[in-house]
Amino acid sequence: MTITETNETLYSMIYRIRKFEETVLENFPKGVFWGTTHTYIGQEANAVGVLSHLQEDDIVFSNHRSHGHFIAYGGDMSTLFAELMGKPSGVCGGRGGSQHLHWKNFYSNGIQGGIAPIATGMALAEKYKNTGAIAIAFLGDGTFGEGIVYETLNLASLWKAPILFVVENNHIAQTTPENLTIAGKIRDRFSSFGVSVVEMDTSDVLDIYQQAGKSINEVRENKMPYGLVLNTYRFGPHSKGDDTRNPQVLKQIIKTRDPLRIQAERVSVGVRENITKKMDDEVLTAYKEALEAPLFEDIYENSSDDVT
Amino acid sequence: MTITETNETLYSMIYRIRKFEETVLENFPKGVFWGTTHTYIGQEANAVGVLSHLQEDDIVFSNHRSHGHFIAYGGDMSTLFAELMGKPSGVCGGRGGSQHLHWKNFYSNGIQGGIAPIATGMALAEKYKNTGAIAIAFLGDGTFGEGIVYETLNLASLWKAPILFVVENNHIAQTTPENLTIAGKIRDRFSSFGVSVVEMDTSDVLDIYQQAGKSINEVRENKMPYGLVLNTYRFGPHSKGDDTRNPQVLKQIIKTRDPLRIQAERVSVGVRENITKKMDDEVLTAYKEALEAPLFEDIYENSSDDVT
Amino acid sequence: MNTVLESLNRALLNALKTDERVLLMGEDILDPYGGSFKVSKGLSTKFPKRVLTTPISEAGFTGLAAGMAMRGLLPVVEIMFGDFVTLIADQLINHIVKFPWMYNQKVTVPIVIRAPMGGRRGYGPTHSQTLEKLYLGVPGLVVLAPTALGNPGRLLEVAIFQEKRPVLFVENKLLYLSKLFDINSSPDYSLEQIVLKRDHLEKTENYYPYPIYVLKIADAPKCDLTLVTYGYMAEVARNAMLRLAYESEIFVEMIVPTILAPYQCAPVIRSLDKSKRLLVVEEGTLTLGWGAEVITRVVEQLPNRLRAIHRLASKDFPIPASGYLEREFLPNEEDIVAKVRKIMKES
Amino acid sequence: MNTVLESLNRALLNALKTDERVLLMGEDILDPYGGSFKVSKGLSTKFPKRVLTTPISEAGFTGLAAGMAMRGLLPVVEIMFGDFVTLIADQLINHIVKFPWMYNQKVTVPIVIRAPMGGRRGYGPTHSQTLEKLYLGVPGLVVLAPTALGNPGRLLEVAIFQEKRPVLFVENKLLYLSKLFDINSSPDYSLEQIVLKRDHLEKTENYYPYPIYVLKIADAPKCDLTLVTYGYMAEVARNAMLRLAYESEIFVEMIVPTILAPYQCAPVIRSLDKSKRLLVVEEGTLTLGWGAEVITRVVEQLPNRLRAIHRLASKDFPIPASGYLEREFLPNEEDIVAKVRKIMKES
Ligand SMILES: Cc1ncc(C[n+]2csc(CCOP(=O)(O)OP(=O)(O)O)c2C)c(N)n1
Ligand SMILES: Cc1ncc(C[n+]2csc(CCOP(=O)(O)OP(=O)(O)O)c2C)c(N)n1
Ligand SMILES: [Mg+2]
Ligand SMILES: [Mg+2]
Repeated sequence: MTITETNETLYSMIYRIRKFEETVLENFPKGVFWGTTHTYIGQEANAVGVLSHLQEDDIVFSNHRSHGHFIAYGGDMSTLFAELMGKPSGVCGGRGGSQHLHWKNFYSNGIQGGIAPIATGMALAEKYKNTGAIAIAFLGDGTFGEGIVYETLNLASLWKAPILFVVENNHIAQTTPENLTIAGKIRDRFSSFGVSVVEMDTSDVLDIYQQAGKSINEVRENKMPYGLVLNTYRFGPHSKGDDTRNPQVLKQIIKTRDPLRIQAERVSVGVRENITKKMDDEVLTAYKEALEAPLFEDIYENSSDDVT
Repeated sequence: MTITETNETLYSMIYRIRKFEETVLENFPKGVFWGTTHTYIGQEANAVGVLSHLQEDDIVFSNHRSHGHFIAYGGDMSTLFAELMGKPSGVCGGRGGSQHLHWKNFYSNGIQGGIAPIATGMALAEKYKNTGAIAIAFLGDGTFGEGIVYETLNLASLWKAPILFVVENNHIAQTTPENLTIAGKIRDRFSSFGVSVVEMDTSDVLDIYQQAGKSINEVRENKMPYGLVLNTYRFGPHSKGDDTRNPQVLKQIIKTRDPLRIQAERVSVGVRENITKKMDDEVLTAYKEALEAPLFEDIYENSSDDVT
Repeated sequence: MNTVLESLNRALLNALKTDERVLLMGEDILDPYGGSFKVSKGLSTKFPKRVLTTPISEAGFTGLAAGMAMRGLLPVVEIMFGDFVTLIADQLINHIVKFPWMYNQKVTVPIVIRAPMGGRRGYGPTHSQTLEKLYLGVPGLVVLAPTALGNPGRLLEVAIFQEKRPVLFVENKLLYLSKLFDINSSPDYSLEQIVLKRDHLEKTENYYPYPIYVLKIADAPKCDLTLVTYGYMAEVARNAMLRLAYESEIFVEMIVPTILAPYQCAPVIRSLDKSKRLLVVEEGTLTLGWGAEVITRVVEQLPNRLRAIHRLASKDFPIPASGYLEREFLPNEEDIVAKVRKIMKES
Repeated sequence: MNTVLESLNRALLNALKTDERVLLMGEDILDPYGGSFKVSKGLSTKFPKRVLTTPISEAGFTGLAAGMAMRGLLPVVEIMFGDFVTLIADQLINHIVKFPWMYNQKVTVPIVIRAPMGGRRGYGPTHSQTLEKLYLGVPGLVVLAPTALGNPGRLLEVAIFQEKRPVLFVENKLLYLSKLFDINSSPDYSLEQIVLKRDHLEKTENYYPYPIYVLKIADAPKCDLTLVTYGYMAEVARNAMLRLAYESEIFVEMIVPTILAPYQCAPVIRSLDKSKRLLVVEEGTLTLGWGAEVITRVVEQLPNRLRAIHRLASKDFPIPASGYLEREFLPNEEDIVAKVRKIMKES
């Protein structure tokens, strides 16, 4: 890929995720979706920058804020919409919902921290099988409250699991700011288990793309765990309408740290317009397709036996 | 206390614990004790050095290897023997056994790591009540595999709990050497949570006594958590007859790292003989007292209702 | 006081007000958010030092609260979603409930652990469970569940101030919004409140402060079936009772304990004397749920005197996110009505 | 093969030998120690790369093994003492058992978690429990328990190689030393082995590979009582049966499943047809133990046809360290004999 192509691809991926999430938030009040959702707006550069380096067999383990990871992994938006709608055509047939996805080598679960050892075990299995595949696990800052994360860092380090732990430190956990949940530094917690870690504070996808490329290479070559701490910002509410942060401060952050705007500058206006149009279309089409897909009600008539 | 007195006191405490544990191991094969036991031989300088600084209301939370801690805390040997014998006169009326003790402000439990948050909560309660009391928790190296330890370090640091975490790193967990259970350094794990830590590698009780005095003072004055990592050696088996280490290497270690021998050099031969005699007597008397105390069988005749 | 939520919120406020030893702890419980389900709303503003928002460390802060409880404080812990009580299993089972007994009754651990359980909100497999059954057989633990038939806030205050044993206080997400039942404006029903004697093992007090409610159709001419349930399912079953009475002239007597464990089955046995038919309804998954022990205790005493013994519970599967599937998997009003009709037909 | 321990040890050896996907994991399982109860003895010497000693991180290595299982390996995890299964509750309940179903059957998690349970060794409150009851009602989990009446090693191999669902494999510390039962040298008994059809929900195979054993007194003239139990308690009950027959002419039929959950109660119901008296015996604490669900399933089908329904289990307390107290709290041979005599007298 040329630099221009790379820039355009990165831009379109960010745009795609942004548009997907906006569509989710926009339509939630209409009652088309079930349960709740955690959108990725503001953090797109992380998923896009990191997951652009994936190889076919690589594993991704995501958390509650998984849409961006799923789409950047290459997941189909229509089945994701359908999953949020609780439809049979959803990624997991409507069983999982927003937080519980699985497709190909992508997995997510809604329990903070618990995914860490699972992803590490997967990485070790691939190493054992000699497939060359590695694993990537996404963890939020708040999730570093959970003890299982440290059991995992210890095990991953001792047993040299080929896994990249990507920390998306958006400085908040639900409504709780980082200073009330993290003593010391997340970075140091990696080193204290003998795991090398790089920390970045950027919303520039190109920076992340480049560093992630290096980190993933290291994991692949050295077959060892690494950490990548990405300081980032969540632009929207934790789930829906539950943002307790100062809107002024948030506005200021969005001004300087919007990954979409930052990457837009690297793409010519014309191409940008094309991308925008194309992505808008794709998202809309996916949404409509999901909306029109049959409901469980259409399939089963008062029979619960077949469901299980 | 004069320096001589201090030295004599420290020596007699070490001797006392040593003698107690030897009596346990010696008599175990006779079938007088129940269950299992984890003796403290070789590590006596830790308990003695640290707990000599306790004030009346201070809290001690110990683990499976608790006899030394209990005796250094001031616990009665006869009731401890009785507890190991499963007698009504035991520390916990025979309910707890070796790993589950409570007397005054001393507590222990046999689940690795789980005591850490409890001890921290106790420390915080005392701070909240403004009693000036602090807590001391003993943890082994192997116990740093447990995630709860890290949840606790984070909470203790965030909420400024007045607690001293004493790590007795004897470089082995049951039969597993440190290098198979600890990635990185235990010391760094404290710092990564913003908890100041001091590490020592000595079996000299005076060194430990002095550093522990400082550490405990810091906890008391600054009302914050601190760590004290004591590198040490377990001379005997993990519990009974399950030592898989190279006896030659162990012998060499015992030669250079015996806290009893090290401290003996600071006590005149005459005094030492007195102490030895006195402690031998005390331990033997305690053992006999426990042995002669009534059994449950003597108290209840086929009635289980009263037991509960 | 209008809803269960308001009643609980007010009880916490009251507890904080009346006793300095009371502390609240949990994730995201500070104002303005006030906790995921708003049970703590307004409290941190009034008591900033005693309402502590925690890192995401369920085991850690539960253990920490237990330590506080052992040193004279009265901590109330919130587990944000009841699904996460799995994370406190070791603290609860191998530490908290063991301490009093194994330390020869020399300590108490007066902790209250609140946990919002339940589905019907489409939150999916890890945020919709009713997991208290994991803990109902744990010796030394008291498990309570408020009901809109009684006074949820009062129950919580009793748990905080009167109960010396550790308490798991099970709330239900949909119950939060239920209106407190008012017998005066509900002429269709008659309500009885039973207070039981303690069993002989606990010698200190004579009565359990945990009432058991018996709801009947007013002036019911007979008693066809004894329905035992708790929490939010009692709200669902209450509607089913009415339909059964009006549509099918089937008269159900509903027993709703506020204490789930230790089990108290005397009122159930009393009611079965008349009805001879038992149906236990719960939102948790069927196998080895609360109802299994209720039924077992009943039949140990009445091995051959009942005409029908049944359970209605969630299917033995994870709880799906999809609304349609979730409705299929959890017991609802229609299921209760159908089940009772079927029982009446067959027995 | 002589003891249960040897049988299990040999099965692990065989599993490692025959399939490269098999990995063992647990605390202190390397030679020369070979694990706290020696089930792994000799294995790490032969398969140093596939027998992994772990840090003290029960949740961590169980999750890790689950990840391996999801990617094609066949990990067998040892929880050093079954008491520590509390620490894996979240991995088991909110991760491992949920994955297959919530991911729409696109994954399997063929993990086997071995856990030595049980008391009578004076280890005290945190090292003597029988905690499988916590997990018997967890959807998606298979709970197995070997019995000396059958082939423990074979059961373990089936769990490793044939069972696609996650398995909790419950061992008992005293059972390890029990000799495998040999009907040829036990003329007092007659033994039947039942293999059940799978229920309709699981379509892939037709039979559960988990036999249920029925032990009777040879040539018993009648069947007075059906005793249902598993694991080590079956050894204890086997002796009680003999005493009851010889001393009191009471003939007990004992049913011993190797699968505890999902529950399979058909053989129990069949036996009750004759005996009309049911006693469930288990070492776990009484309330909401395995037996509660057995009894419930039985009486749902036979609400009024039994003369007696009883349980014998540990007292609802922590397990004391003291030998005397422990004996008082756990069910033993004498308790079974006395209980059965009492039941026979009263019903
Ligand atoms: C074990 C557990 N505890 C609590 C929650 C509820 N919860 C969901 S997301 C969240 C905040 C997570 O914060 P962070 O890890 O920083 O990720 P972010 O939401 O900021 O992306 C919380 C508390 C959970 N899902 N799992
Ligand atoms: C949660 C838990 N897992 C495992 C054990 C079994 N066990 C008891 S002591 C021990 C080793 C502890 O090692 P360490 O912490 O280094 O203390 P040491 O024995 O060396 O004093 C183990 C594995 C336990 N008691 N609790
Ligand atoms: Mg965050
Ligand atoms: Mg050690």
